[in-house]
Amino acid sequence: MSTSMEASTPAAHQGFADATMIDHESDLLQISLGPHHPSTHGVFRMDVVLDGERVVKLKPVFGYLHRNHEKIAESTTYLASIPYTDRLDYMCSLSNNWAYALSVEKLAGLQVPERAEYIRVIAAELTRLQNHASTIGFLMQEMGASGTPLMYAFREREKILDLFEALTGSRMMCNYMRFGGCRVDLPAGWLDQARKTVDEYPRFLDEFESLLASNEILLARTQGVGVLPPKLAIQGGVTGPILRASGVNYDIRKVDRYGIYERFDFKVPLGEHGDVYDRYMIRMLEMRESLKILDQALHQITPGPIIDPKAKIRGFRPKPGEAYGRIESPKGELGFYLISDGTPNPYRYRVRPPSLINLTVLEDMCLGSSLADTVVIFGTIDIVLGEVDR
Amino acid sequence: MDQQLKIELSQQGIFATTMEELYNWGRKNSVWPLTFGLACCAIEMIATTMARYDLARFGAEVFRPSPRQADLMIVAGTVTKKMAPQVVRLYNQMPEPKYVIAMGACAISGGPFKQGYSVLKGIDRYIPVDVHIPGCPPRPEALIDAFITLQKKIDAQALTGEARPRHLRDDTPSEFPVPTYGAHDLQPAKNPTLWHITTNATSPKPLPTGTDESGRD
Amino acid sequence: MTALAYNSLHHASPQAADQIFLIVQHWIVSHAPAGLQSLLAILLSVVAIVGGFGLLFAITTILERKGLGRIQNRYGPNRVGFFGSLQPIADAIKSLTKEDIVPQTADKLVHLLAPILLVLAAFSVYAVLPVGRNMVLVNLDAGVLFFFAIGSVTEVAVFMAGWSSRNKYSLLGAMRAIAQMISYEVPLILSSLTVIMATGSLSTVTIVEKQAGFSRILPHWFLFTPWGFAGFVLFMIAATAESNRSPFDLPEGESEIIAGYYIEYSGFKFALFFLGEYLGMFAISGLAITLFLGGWNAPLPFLTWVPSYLWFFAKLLTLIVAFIWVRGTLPRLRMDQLMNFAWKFMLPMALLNLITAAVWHFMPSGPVRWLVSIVLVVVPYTLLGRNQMHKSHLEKRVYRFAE
Amino acid sequence: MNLEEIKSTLEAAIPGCSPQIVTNGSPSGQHSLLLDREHAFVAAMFLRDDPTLCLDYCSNVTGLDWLDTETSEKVKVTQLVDGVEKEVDEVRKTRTPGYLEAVYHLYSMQKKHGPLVVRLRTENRTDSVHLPSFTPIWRSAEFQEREVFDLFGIIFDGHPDLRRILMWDEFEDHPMRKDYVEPDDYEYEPTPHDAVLKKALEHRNRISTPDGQGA
Repeated sequence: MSTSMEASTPAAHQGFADATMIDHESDLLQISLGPHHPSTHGVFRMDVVLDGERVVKLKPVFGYLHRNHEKIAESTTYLASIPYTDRLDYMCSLSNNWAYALSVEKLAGLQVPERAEYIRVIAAELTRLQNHASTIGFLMQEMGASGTPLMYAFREREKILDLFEALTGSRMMCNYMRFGGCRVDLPAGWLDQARKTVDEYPRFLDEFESLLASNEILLARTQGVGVLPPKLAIQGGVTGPILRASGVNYDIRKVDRYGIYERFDFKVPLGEHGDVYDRYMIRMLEMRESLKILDQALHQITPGPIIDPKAKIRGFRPKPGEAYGRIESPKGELGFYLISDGTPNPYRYRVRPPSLINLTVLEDMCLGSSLADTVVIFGTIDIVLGEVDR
Repeated sequence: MDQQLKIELSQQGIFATTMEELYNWGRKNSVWPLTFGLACCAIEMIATTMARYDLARFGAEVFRPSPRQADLMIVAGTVTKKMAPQVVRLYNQMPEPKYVIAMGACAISGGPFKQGYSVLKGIDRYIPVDVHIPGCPPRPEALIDAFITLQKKIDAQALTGEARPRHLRDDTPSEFPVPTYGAHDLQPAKNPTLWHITTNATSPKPLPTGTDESGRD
Repeated sequence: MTALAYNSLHHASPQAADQIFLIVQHWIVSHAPAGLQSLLAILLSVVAIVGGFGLLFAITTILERKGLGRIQNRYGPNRVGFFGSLQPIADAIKSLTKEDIVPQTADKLVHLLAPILLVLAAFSVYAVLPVGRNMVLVNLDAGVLFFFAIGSVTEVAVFMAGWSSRNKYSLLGAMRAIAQMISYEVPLILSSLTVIMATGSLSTVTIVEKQAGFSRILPHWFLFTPWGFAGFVLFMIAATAESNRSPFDLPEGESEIIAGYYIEYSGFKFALFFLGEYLGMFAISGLAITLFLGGWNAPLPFLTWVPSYLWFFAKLLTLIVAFIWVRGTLPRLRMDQLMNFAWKFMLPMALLNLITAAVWHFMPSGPVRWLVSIVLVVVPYTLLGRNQMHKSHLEKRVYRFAE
Repeated sequence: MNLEEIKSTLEAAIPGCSPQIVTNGSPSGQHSLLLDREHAFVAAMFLRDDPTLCLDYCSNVTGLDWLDTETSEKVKVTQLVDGVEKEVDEVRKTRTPGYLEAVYHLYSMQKKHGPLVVRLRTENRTDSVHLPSFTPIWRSAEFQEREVFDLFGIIFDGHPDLRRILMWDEFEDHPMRKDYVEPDDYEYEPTPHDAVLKKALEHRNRISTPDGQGA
């Protein structure tokens, strides 16, 4: 056996921690959280300078999952990019599908049949449910709750993934929506199954909330931690639940009224303090609002065509021009900016990733708090690296 | 020990075992993975450890966050060129015996992201992989299958003779060179002592050429 | 069979079963040459302690994994042996045969010594723990003092591990561990002082003997006094922090500093850390049993025929299950909250508890004594607790909704 | 306020500022405003602070690469051919130099309107690729401008921390440019098809020795 004892040079530690070198000159300790770290949601890295355990400087480092998504999309057809959008924010592939389909529909001026719109809403809200549940589970994991809340959240997630699998054939990478509609119609019995899942979901939420919401350690760890003032949030381009936790009323489902969202009766929960607890609670409340939308949509949906018969799937060539379409994905504003030059491939294909832009204010939220808080604050931003780095 | 004799003995209620078997039995039933996720597959890897699939049944729920205490590296997801040096470094930091599962199309070959500038076309260019498991992403059942395959592989390893595993040989390395960032690509782009193209692919059988591709000079 | 053993076994069974280990020990020792007998007796006891608690460590690891699994709606290990019972053996074989890595820049000697010291210190404290009637290695007059003195060595071991690894995470973990363990040692010792006051002895054996007997069916454990109950709760909280268990597992907080002070340890040394940590947990639970839960005494008068060591281990397992339950349920505290809790809540409560114990001691027995003592415990608890909550403005919130 | 009005307001408010409207042929109808480099920063500041516009939220920043284009047109020219004046077709090639472009999508969170698409153009694609940075106005542009710098090579003047973001620091190319040549590592393709097949063939033609075995 060759010993790695000798061969493990200081350089061998760099990627892991940059941790072998301790600066004896100053009292500050520079450590690198990531790209391999249990709570960075993948391969994210934060260069943190610590004074004791207090963060005095924090610089995010990106790019460890840069998969040249945009370059690939520009060298392939519009249709072939849909599977790639699944892999952007791999927790919520159906929302990504919708955002991309919406942008292409804007670019080419396509109409979507009513049934398809309903299916899209149902799929997107189910996606939001499972994303928020897992996010809260991961957040608890980062607070050190040894996996139990995460297990409970994933138990519910599996039920929703079963629905996705029945609908699209895949658990995670759904590749479901098409320009002007959806790929296939709902399978028989799917609606009943979905209604059952949706009806059972509040029980899980109640259980989750009763286990967590009044836990004193949770309150102490989250309240007043990582406060994001609303001005800074707007300035930093923050969107999604984080923005609303800071008290800014901006939900693209309400602002843009894309799809058929104006038909549904739902409210937008708003926080006041903008701290970690608010961000956690806003997600819990948003799940309840999503259930309301789902309940309405699952009962209103009527039979009909699921795709515009005029929409061309193969040999699709939009007129030259550009379009920017956006939706409220579970993480925030997910936009696609497309430029067509009349060829089958987009000339420019750009993803506006909410995860990346929400990280703009990470340093502001973390400065002055402890290392343990940094991990928790980072957890409430809810990023997925596939989207941050693309 | 003679296999036949052993079966006969066990039929009479005598369980004979050798050091080799005991060692392999211990190793295979206590494979602790590294908490190490890269991309989409990592979510399925997490789902595998969760209540419905429960990888813990095989004694593998102890995900160690430090490579020093881990036995198995599940390369779950796309390895980009920026991440590849770190993956190799983590592998080097693990103590022998160590195993690698390449989970998903990206870890095997770059998968859907292979055309492009920033994705490594397979982690086996830099570190040896024990089990490849295809899928994009592979289902949790597939990961469990890969895990059982690994266990079988460990179980079948002879500890002496020519076929003994890497960590018992003196002439094989347990660490592999870490690539560095270059101006256009990783340097080197592969580990030539480790990565061999199978004869099938190098065979002069022409690829279906549509046009006379002269290519660039 | 010697006459001694024969006679003992012929006695009424409760005595014989209770003293079986002593009888066996005497029997073995009596066969040894005279000069080696005392040495052999000690060696046998040491082997019994190391073996017994080593086995308990194995049982606890599988119990913890299965227990956590149950809490989390899953099975836990069930492929190796009967319901996964051989899992610890597989883990042991693997750990023993793993490669041992010492980082090049590490302080190699200290790096090697740290886990050894940890395990040695953890084992040493068992010398004064009475695990059954007449079953204590040495009955020191200052047994409790010995326990705390040796127990503090674990802090040195942890710091050695964190410092010698030359890794920033391990250093952070070591700093956290030192701060936490020293802080919680104060309430730990203060809460056990009440028992020492009540019994007037530092000897663990005397303390257990003072808790023998029953008033009707209620045993004379110190747990069933107001100050004893408060002391036990304080002791267990401090013990959780001392043994780095959740929710006080900051020194190895996985989500923050990866594995804390033993991040650079692999193979057998890592297993030693694991062992040392669990042994520390058993030892401190054992002390809690000795001080507050009546040691090896039976909980009910009609159960005294059950061998005493079984009671000790039953109580120990109960406490271990409680540890596992807490771990599966609670999130982790933050460093400053941990410190605040130690110095602003635990310490005043432990000091006040001393007064309560003194009041209890000097008042004539009767309902008034109970009332006064309970008031002395409950009022400061509510006041301090409310003060803590109020200072950090913790509350459930109401949210507004926009249309 | 439509684009024409914004244009005239800008012209009135900032002397010397001459924004142009770039029309968009797609049904989305998202026409955009091209700002000149000198006044872009002030104009952007005005767009944010103007009480009626109040574009306080910069959603999306992206880069675009327009290659040098060659348009050829046939022109009838009268020429002396063999002493006779004749009308002859001549192909005239006009070469338009390419440029890089940064596109900003602005919204208003307060007034809930938008988007206003703002474009900035560099002079050419190689040596003069400087643009003013909008990060001091909208912090959300910070990482996105870094990304545009990384992938397109536009240098944003005034950016507080302009480094590569997605690729490593030692990397020299700008991979999202249209003329970028990616590193060639298509040695082993078990099931090549489409674009990958083309690249694998290119690789094979480039390397005469059996691939992968050497080096």
